[in-house]
Amino acid sequence: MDIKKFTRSYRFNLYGITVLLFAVIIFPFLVPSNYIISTFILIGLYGIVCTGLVVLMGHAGQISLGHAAFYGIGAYSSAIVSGKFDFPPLAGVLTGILIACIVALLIGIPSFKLKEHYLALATLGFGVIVFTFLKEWTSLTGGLNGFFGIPPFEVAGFSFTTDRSFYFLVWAVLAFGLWFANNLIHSRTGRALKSIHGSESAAESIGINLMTSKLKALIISAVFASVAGSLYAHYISFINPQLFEVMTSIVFLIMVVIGGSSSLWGGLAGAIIYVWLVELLKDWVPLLGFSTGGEFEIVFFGVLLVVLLIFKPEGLMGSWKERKSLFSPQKKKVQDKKGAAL
Amino acid sequence: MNLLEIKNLSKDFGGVHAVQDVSFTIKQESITALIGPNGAGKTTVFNMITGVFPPSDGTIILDTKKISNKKPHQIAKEGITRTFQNLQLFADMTVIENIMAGMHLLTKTGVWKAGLRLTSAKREEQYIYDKSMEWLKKLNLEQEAYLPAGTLSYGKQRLVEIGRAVITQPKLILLDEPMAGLNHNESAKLADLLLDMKKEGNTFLLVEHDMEIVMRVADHIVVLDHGVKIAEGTPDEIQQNASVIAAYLGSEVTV
Amino acid sequence: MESLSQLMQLLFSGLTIGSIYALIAIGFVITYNITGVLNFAQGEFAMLGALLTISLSSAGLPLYLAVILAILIVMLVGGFFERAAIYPARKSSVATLIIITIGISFVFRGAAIFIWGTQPHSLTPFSGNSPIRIFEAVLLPQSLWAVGISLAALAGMYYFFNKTYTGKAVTACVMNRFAAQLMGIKPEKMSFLSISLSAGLGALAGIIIAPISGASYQMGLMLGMKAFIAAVIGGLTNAPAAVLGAFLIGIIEAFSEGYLSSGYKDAVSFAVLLLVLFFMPNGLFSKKSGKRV
Amino acid sequence: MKKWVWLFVMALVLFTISACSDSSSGEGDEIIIGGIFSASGPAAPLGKGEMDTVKMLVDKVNEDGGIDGKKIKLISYDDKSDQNEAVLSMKKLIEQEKVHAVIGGTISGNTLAMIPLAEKSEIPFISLAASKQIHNPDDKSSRKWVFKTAQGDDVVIPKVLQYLKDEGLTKIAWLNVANAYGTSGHTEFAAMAKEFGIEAVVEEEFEATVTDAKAMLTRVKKEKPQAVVVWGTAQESAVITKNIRQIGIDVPIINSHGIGTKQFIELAGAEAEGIIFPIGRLLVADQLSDDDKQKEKLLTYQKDYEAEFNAPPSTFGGHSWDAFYLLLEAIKKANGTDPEKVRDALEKDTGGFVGISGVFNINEKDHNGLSKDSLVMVKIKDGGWVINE
Repeated sequence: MDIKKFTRSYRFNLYGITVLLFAVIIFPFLVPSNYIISTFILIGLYGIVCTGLVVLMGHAGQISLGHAAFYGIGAYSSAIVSGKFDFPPLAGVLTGILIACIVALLIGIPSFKLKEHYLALATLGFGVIVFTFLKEWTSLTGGLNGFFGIPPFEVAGFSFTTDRSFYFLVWAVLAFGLWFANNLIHSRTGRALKSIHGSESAAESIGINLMTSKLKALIISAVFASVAGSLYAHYISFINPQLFEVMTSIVFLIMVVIGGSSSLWGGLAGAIIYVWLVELLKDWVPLLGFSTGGEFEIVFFGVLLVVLLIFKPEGLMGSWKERKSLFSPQKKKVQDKKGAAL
Repeated sequence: MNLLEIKNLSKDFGGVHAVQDVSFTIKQESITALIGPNGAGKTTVFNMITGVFPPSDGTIILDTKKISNKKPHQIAKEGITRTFQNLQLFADMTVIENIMAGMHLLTKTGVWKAGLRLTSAKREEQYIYDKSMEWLKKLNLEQEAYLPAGTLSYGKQRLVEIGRAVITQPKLILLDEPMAGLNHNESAKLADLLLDMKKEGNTFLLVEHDMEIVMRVADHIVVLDHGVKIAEGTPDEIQQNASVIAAYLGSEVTV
Repeated sequence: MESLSQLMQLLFSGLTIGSIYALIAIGFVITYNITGVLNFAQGEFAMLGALLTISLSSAGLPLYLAVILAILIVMLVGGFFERAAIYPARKSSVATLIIITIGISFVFRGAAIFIWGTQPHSLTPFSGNSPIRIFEAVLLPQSLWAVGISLAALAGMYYFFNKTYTGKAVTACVMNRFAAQLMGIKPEKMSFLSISLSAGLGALAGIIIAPISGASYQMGLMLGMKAFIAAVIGGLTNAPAAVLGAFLIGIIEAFSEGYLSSGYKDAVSFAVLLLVLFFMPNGLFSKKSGKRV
Repeated sequence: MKKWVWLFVMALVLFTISACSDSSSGEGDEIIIGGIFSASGPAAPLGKGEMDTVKMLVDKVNEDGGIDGKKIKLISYDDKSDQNEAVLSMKKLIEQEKVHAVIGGTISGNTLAMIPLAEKSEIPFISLAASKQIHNPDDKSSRKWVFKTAQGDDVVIPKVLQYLKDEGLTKIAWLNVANAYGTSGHTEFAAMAKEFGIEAVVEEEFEATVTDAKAMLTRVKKEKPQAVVVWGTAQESAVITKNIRQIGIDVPIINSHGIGTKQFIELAGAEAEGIIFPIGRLLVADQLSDDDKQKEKLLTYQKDYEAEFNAPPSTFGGHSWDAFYLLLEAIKKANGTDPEKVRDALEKDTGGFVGISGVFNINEKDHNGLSKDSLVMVKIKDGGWVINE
């Protein structure tokens, strides 16, 4: 038997990325609306963050409720480096990546001694602390008044000023991110991450260093989030700390969970569903006769979210791959532990 | 030639002496069995050797190198791998992926090479795959290669776990009750496999309750009771040892 | 003298808000231990309780009746929420369950805007508003209510879990689900009971704080978060410790506000949370406290 | 693979449907106005009234036969106080609904994020938020198409400072809520205080979710200020105001225009008595002298709003009233909805427009057009408001 059969899912994803690229290119010609293109810019940006989260959550099995912090680090690095100090935008992106890596290391080393709910809370706390920094360090970030006047993204003299050019940029980055993640999860490192998810003690017994592996996953996802944040800042040109609050981290988590974290495509699927559900509810809810404000959209969104997760607890893409429950091995252990502790 | 040397090993858990002053050695290309009644401290000894927790006292020496106090993944790197009493397979991964994961230490592709899929990464992936397939054939698991490991029968899951532990050709393999849950036929086959692998140069340390199997495969037996070593010797010697018999049958004899 | 009165003032403030956190935190602990769910919608029960009481009392009901009725309604809502959302998904992953509770909190918040609008509402204090002065520091009667009720609730919980049959059944369920089942206790029933109980506690917290800070549809989020921290700092599996944690967080907040700056208040409490998680993952009081609910 | 391709196709179909469904509009028989308000989320107490006001006014104008026989079509979205939703809504209004002008942006952050879109698409955009950056940015970026109807901090703060100066209260304590509203007020205050000879002896922040600020106020008390300025919106300001009195600080308290609702008086209870704050004339319309230019309009708005929603209107609703009628005025003057002409009319032909927030004198240099005379200082007395000038 040759390796062909083994790499089937890898090649399958590769075809997927190719089809995606093709679709991305023809899409603007089919749908000329700038509004729809902009929703896809947002989807692309969220898709980048969530693809990183898929590596961290779906493969390494580590939950994060603090990824808005990395998104914000990217956004503010770009804003400050290119908006305040007038360096080229690429320098801002790189600065963001660098800071995100360092911060990921600093938070990851103590956090990864924790598991599940405790890890979720630690990352949540980390998110709040970064938010406070962005809010209080007014001399650098402009504080709650926000930071405006961020120049458009520019590389090699080409400036991404139109929605359409930015759309291509974002989706090219996303496609690269998907390709990178696909390579990674079908490699020695990816298997090591999945092993940790499967059984930490067994992973250690075959020589996998839990801490460094988890850190790698965290750093990768932090870099993805930071790059997306940088691009976002250049796209929107005005940012303020409230964009990177805990709620944003929760939104990222929502996307990954509804998309399904065990599939490479879960992050992107979640981003599409989230953004379009919110947009479509804006049109649909008034049709049902509720015309007051957004409260009904919020209620409907909440109900749909709950219903979806009750019927597809592993997310849309997750159940398709017929994987077992995302956190099932750990979940069982929680109960054991609880039983024992009492 | 001694592969592993355990000297005066002790472990206290909050005042409870789980293991006390245990010493023994393991010879190259041998099968050593660690036996004793429940609660004798066998798994504790295992966990100390594999670095799950450090010994309270004493040393563990592998090939003249002191390995006590190292972390589990470092111990694996030194050349000791293990299986677990309650199966610890990567249930969501396929059988071949489980075996391939076992190759972690033999390979070195990092995040960047893997993520960008450089030629060296591809080459290494092919190597990992070939080698793993080879082992699957040896273990007679070829047909199940692409099934999720969690769906296999208990006996086959054991085999996968052993395959994952031996693929890196470690110096020493620790098997924690490998026969548990297997039927008579399966245990006999596994015993044959172990003997074959010994001939190929592997060294095993196993904890086992199935005395018939132990007597058949072991070259050397160490008996623990209440955390203390009470006997050591060849299967014949142990079978005749009075204190071993007392430890195993103690209560019944006195009653 | 001045610094003493400031110290006292900070302590009063800390204890008042701490007692609010405590009530919600007990709810967290009960829910977490019996269902294994970290309920992000816990704070919303406080919001519902406060706003319901305001509506009922402005409809002419006497305050005590409004309070009782509001608590009962919120308990029903909580129970319904357990049946509709938590129970069907109980076997899902940590992340999925977290998102489900967040989805529920969206529903509660949206519904609250619809019913009560976006403006804040007020509730008159339970007993007057004339401050009591101790060493020049000010203590409001409502603060005494807050601390008193939370301690009474804790005592009530203790009694319930250790002295009543139903309470013991719940405790048994926490200790050993399987054994409890053998004894004829239905874990499903306990899950229902525990969530409606914590909903009631949350509602009580909201009702107490309404005269102090007013009540609006978005008050639940931050209260829930803080109570969360409190519960974890105390040790997520131990109700009395969670109460201690709640008072501690209340006091830490008051002090960081009083001596540092209130902009850093949230960051300081989350930093404390991180320190506790990193260095004492079982909670500050894991060893000292004896019984757990 | 099939499934995700299917998903993608389905998504594509959905968008195409929603993209095409609205293309029927824009035929010139209607005036299409877009609205983006924060009717839920943290800014909801402001945005809800703005949204309701515009909806009410549109119905009213249409009932009266529209403008020159043309009906007005309002397409309004709730951005839920979220910047990304605001931006997407703006794009949708411009690209898909082909609106002729946009009213909205309840909060400054959302407005600032939407401005580049209005500028790029050349659509008149009237913001309801307060920040100075909206019409007079520090970075001098283009604001050709952007107008605003709220009194910015650059108008309100001098009013407050003037009051303090007149009363001889020069050593004050400054407290602001820790969000964009509070910090922008603080920035403006810090920049202007010296000019009026006012000094802040202590400056503090408090959270919008504050429940008890006595801890922070003990620090304020120590500095013995002659007055306390509290800059926030109703709920948190009520908590702070109560605490200031409870802790025994007995100096005058000046609040911001964010507390101009009955809820504040209810929340702060007895402690609300004597509070002074700057606000548009809407709140005290019935006390104005009959020769006041605004009086009639204020009373009509009050009456209509109360009839429709069973609650008194807020000054924030007043901002959207102004935006709506300013826009109508400009459309009338421009004889149509050509964006360029409407913009020019807004800038040149609306001088002296009498609105709810004040008398507007929009010109090329000032796209707000309100002066500090548009505000009055109001005192809370016996649970109501009285003019304090």
